[in-house]
Amino acid sequence: MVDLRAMTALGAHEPAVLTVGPLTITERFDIALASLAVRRGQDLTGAARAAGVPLPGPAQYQARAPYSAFWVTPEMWLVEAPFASHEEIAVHLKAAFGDAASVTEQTDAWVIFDLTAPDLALVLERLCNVDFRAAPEGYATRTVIDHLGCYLVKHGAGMARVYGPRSSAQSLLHAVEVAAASAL
Amino acid sequence: MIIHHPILGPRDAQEFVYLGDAGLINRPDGMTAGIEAFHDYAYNRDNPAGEHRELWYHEQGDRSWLVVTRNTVTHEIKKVELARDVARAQGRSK
Amino acid sequence: MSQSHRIDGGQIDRSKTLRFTFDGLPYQGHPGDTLASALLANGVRLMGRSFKYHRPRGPLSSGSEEPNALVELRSGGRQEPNTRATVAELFDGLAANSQNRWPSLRFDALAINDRLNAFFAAGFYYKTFMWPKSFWEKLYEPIIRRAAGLGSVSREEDPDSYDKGFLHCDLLVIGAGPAGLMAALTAGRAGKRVILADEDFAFGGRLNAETYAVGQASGADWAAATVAELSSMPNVRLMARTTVLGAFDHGIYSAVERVSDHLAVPAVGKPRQVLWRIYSQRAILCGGATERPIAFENNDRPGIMLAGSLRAYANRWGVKAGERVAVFTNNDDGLRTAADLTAKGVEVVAVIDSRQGDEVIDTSGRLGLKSITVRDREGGTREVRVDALGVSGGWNPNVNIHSHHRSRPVWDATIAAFVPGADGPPGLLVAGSAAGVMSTHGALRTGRDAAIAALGLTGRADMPEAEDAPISITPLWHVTHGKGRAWIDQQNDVTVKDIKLAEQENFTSVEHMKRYTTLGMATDQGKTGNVIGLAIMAELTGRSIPETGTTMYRPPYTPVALGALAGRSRGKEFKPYRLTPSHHWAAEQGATFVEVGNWLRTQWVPKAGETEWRQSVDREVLATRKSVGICDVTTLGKIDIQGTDAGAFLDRVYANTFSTLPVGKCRYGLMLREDGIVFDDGTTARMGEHEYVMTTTTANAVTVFRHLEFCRQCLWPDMDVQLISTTEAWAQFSVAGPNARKLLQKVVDQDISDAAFPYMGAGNITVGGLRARLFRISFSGELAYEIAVPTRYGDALLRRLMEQGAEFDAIVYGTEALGVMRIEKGHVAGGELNGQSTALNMGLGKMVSKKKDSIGMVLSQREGLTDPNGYRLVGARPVDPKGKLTAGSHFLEIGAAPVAANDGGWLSSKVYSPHVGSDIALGYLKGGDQKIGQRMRAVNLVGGTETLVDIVSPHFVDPEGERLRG
Amino acid sequence: MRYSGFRVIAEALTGHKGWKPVWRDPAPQAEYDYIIIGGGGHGLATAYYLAKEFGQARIAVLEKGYLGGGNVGRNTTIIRSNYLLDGNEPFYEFSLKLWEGLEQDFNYNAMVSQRGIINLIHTDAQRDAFTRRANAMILHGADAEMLSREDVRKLYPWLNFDNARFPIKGAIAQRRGGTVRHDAVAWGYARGADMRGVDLIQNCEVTGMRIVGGRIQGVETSRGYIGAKKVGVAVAGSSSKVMAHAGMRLPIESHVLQAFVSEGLKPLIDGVMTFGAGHFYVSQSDKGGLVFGGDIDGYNSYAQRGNLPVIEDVAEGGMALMPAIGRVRLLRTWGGIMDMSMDGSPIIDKTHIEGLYFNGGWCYGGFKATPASGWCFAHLLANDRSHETAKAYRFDRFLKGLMIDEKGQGATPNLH
Repeated sequence: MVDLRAMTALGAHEPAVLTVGPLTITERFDIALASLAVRRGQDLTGAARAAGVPLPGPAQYQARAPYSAFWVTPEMWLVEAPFASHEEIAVHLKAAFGDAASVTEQTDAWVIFDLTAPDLALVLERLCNVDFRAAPEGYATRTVIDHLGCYLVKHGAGMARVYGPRSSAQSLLHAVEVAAASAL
Repeated sequence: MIIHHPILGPRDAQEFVYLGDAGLINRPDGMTAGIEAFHDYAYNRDNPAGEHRELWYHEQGDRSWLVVTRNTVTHEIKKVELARDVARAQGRSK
Repeated sequence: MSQSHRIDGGQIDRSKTLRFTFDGLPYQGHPGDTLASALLANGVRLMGRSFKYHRPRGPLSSGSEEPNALVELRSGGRQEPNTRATVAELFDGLAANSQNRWPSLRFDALAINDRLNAFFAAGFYYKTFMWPKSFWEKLYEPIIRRAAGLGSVSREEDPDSYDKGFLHCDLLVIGAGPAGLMAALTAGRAGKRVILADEDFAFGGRLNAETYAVGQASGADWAAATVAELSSMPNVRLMARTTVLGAFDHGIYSAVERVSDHLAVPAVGKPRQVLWRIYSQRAILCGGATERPIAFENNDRPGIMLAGSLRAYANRWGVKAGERVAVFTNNDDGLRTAADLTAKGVEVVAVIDSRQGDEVIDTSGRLGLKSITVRDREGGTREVRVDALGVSGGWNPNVNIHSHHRSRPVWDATIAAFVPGADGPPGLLVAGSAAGVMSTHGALRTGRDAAIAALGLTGRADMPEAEDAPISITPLWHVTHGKGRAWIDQQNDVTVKDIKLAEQENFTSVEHMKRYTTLGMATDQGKTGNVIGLAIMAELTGRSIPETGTTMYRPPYTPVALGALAGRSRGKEFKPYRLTPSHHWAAEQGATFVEVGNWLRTQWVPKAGETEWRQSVDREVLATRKSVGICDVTTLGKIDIQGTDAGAFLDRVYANTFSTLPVGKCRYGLMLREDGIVFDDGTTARMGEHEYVMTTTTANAVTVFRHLEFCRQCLWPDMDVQLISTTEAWAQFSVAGPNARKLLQKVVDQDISDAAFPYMGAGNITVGGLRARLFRISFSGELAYEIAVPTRYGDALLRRLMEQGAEFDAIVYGTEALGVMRIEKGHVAGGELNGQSTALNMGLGKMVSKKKDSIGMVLSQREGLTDPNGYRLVGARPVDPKGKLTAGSHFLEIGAAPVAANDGGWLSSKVYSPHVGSDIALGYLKGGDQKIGQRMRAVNLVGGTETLVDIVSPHFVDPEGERLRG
Repeated sequence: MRYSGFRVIAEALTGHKGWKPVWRDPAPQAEYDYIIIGGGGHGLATAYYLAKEFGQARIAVLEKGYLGGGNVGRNTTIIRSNYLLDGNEPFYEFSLKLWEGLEQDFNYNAMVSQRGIINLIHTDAQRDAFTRRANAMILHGADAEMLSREDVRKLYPWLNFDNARFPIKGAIAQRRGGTVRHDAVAWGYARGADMRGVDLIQNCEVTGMRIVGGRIQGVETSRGYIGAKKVGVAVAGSSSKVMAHAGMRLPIESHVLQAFVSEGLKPLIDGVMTFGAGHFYVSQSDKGGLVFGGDIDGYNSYAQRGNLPVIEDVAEGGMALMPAIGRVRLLRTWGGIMDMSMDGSPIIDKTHIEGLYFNGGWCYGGFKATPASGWCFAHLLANDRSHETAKAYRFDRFLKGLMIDEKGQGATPNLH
């Protein structure tokens, strides 16, 4: 087993949980990520079904066990699974899809924050141009938060998961905290 | 501006990066075309005051290159296509 | 001072008293007051000085169109110049000062300009101050600059924060007067998402300033009831203190919400203002109308006001502007003012109606109105003692936002004003007086109908009864009797005479008139004066008003704080930080960091006793070349390229060939732009049959990825290639130096002997069971590897390497040492990859394969880019080892004069090389490849230094590359 | 009529009765020796120098709107000659020298004010690049200095020195740079040209070109056909539109550049300053407004208006550099059409059509070039040879690979 000690994107050894008024920011350090892209002329549906990997349509997130996924670009998804069981998520997916797909490890490319608040929309409207109120549950989109390209997935009126560039984790967190204090 | 992405619907143009005239799709073949052809391809533009087919890249979105038909006087957008579809329709392949 | 001019009624909360000061004197007002209404209530009329003549001025209006009553609000970092007293909401402890006057508001030395006004005619400065030549900067201009300007900036940082946000709705209603309220009510009741924004702190618009009824209630009460109903609707967002600034393309509107300007200081964590970007395919402009004055001699004295504002102060704020009041009007609306004031018990001593042939032809009172001179229809004149005069020249619809897409408003003779024209912003309708519909009934009706039309609603919402008086106006722009100055633009001191002079000098185009006289260029953007000016120009030129036309309306509708436009992006938050995996370790070591794009990289890591940065850098270089050094190179762009056509794809985007690269090897790649200039470089490894990992420079990571997507989607759409960035996914360290292999072997699980892992090898390995990648590449010229692990383990790997490297005295080196070693080795980087250089310039011409098509291959062969005497990369070394070099110096032949004709090239990068023992540099030299061994001068004219240099090969260490293959 | 302080006083005492029209409004004649299309700064300067310096006559300037209504009336008024490349620097230095004597030359106070320009430095790489530039400027006879962080602090102690994301490390300065009252430049040239018999014809749009056997005969206009021996086109953002009448495609795209002015303030900024870590440059007008700008919107446009992202980006740069302007208010924004060329440098050249000459591709640097552009274009029109300082501004430089790319961005106009 790996004997190197992991460090979170915020530079700690344990993921952060912070609150700003009614908003709770939970750093998710327990999610493994990989990109899954269709190779030309291939059809992944069979293998996906077999492996339990959802392949949702544009702007959608779909949860299954052990895999969940959201659409990022035509013929490409970001697939996530529990880190504990799938630290080697790319290996798992390669095994499942073989040469039909291109798979790339993405776990540490992102810092992931779960944002929860009764009226989360009031915070998000200060951060990005997503129409969070109108968006359906499971809406997944790329957006910009304070100059940072992020993915945002709506898990409910009061819950969103934000995937930001790992190296900018502190700047992203700061933006969320300031906006929350300002808005709530 | 708002660009109606063929897959994602209306998106703020701020999410996109602009390249220019969609003619940039029509790159000559370097093994057959010469400097003159590439010079015209790389440097000369119609630059119309009116309808303009142009390339936008959804960098802060789904990374699709789009061909947007936009009026350069009114900024009205008439049509938005995936650049890949346009390229294929123009006979580009590998 | 008591509130001597306070009268009954109004929408102020008399139960609370607010204390404030103006020019240091204490006054009192009530919640609901503006600074202007409170000062007027205290009998203060004089609030400012004009721009050019420094004429004493009081408020002309009661709204955001105010040209005169500008003050400096607050102090220190919060000092806010040019604040309109007419819209500044009163708060307890407010402190304001008058501006653009010296020594005091009552006695302003520069009022001398007013006496000398004959010399200050429009554009006089274009005709003089030209001699002697040198006097402009030295004498004339400094005087002008000191005299000009309005308020002042404290130069202290604004301590308040600003925020931004994004809103979405079905209907944006701009303005909450009768039309706006009715529009919002109609759409709100239909269940649509509505945003109702108004610049005022109280909704209702003119309803708050008028006395007539709407339905059974007073207009103000109807407004209050309507607001109550709207605020009960979850689908309606009411935004008071929110000015819509402009209409941008495709239903995007910008608005600023003044969250805290009515407070002494913002609450903790709360912003002063929020800039909103509102997305709405449908919007209704219900911005109302602005009354305009009539130009007559000395029509600018404190106490002379727009009639509707005089009425507003009485009805909304319970303030009488004077004890003895007169009204001068060319339309029925002016008569309302007389009626309302009389009803309030204010003495109205004269109503001068130009439609009866009566006119006001002059006034008196230096610091405030004392009397007016009236000329009656028979031509007789009389002086009337008054201390307030209401003037009404008619009302101009606020067409501004509707014209932000350059739509030209059209002239409506029935109301003698411009109304919104065709081709306004798509999706933007106009209702109420903004559309030229001046009655309350008309406003309610058009507001409702606009909402129905905009949203395609069915059925008619019911509507309260209200007055529907027709417009009766006979235009009068300026009074022709009287020889003195009649003001049009009160802030910039543009008078009728200036318009006449502009016409006389043939500045007759409305744009020429504006620019020559500065009409409408003041902080009010001519909201009250422009139409009068162009009407007079029309008169003078014999053109009609529509023929004369208007100038362009542009955002913002009213001036907006720059802080709000910047939002949170200021100070250290101007741009986000990117931190490397080794950041925390380096910070512990007291490393110095440097900004590289948004990255913060370790520049060097000082050791105890090192007092000067060069000591640290030299040590890092020598230690690496002697044993082993470690550098965080995570910032280099990494792009995962997969697919059955990945190799062919790389052959197209790189000038050299990659399809032939064996699996498990990497190769240096040179990427050109289509114009044949070098775009980027880096090593790309083949990790599998259909799997490559490309590295880019830190600076070009994003643009290279964008370019690859362009090639993939637009040029070769059927190639089987998939791309994704992995820059952040891997923590990557360079391990360089003679002991690099020994150190790494202690850390990795596989055999990495030269046989097992030769030069330019690449592969997946493990580190204590952890998946990792190893590349045997060198940027320093030493035996070197780059090892990568998942980012979360980067910090631990570095600590492991340092601990295992102790026996080799391993060190971490920063970007400075990295730069030194790459220059010693002659690798091109930022200074050479300048977007102006070809592969040939860099001595890499042979890398551009002509056997295959690749981006930039053809155009790189243009004659201008293949000149044998063109720039070539060379090394330069001072003849005297103690000699100093400066990057940016130019090469000159010995004895050549320092003129452009002799310019041989320049030093692109320079470092001190502890290895060579002197400064060394890379540079581009014309025909440089033939000049190796020559001596030249490296001249730094701007620094006044020059150094004799030997032109040498750019490879200062191990030119044969034995070390890195060792 | 000659302008002077004495004249101003005399007129003031006699009620300003004597001021004459600054230019006539002549009807177009049937034919001219020279027709200049475009009554902006460059066109008016061209006509002025053609008449004054090159002794030519029978000259007309055709303007589709009002004189000086293009970018000369819609810019941030900066003059400088701080260029890097051999193709550019001699030209811009020639222009700066012309600015220095302009007002006396055309007897109009355009308020040429050499209050200096500094470009701030935030990285070592920038310092190296600016040092190379400063040396190139000096080699070409221009003035340049390198300032330290402390030098900059002395000039503007209230800039963000202590809490900056990208700290100020110094600056390159050109003391002879500065600002000019932009409208007055157009009016001064117009007046000077009119006084020398040039017909300035407003509201006269060119709708076509008459070309026979590869030679220009004249132009069709909204006011009828006008014959000409030589036609010079100087229409900036409309270059592609007008040259299309001659069937030409240009290495040019038209883009919108927004600019901004704040409310009037007492003196705050003496010279011109550019931020090196964001898109922001600023000066303060004599009236007191901060005049500032940033990057172009970045998409082809003829709309003369821009959008929000650039407005916000510019404000962010301004606040990052000058934290004290948070409460200063933006008064007005505007947009001009820039003729963005493929290498960021202009074209002053003949065309393949005999008698048809082109001047354009000024990107957003056209204002400072106005005098030299006019002079060099007049030189080309009169002598059929390029002026010494404008030799590099040829059409065929792209075909030959002789680009003049100051920014190193290649054939991507919106990045120049």
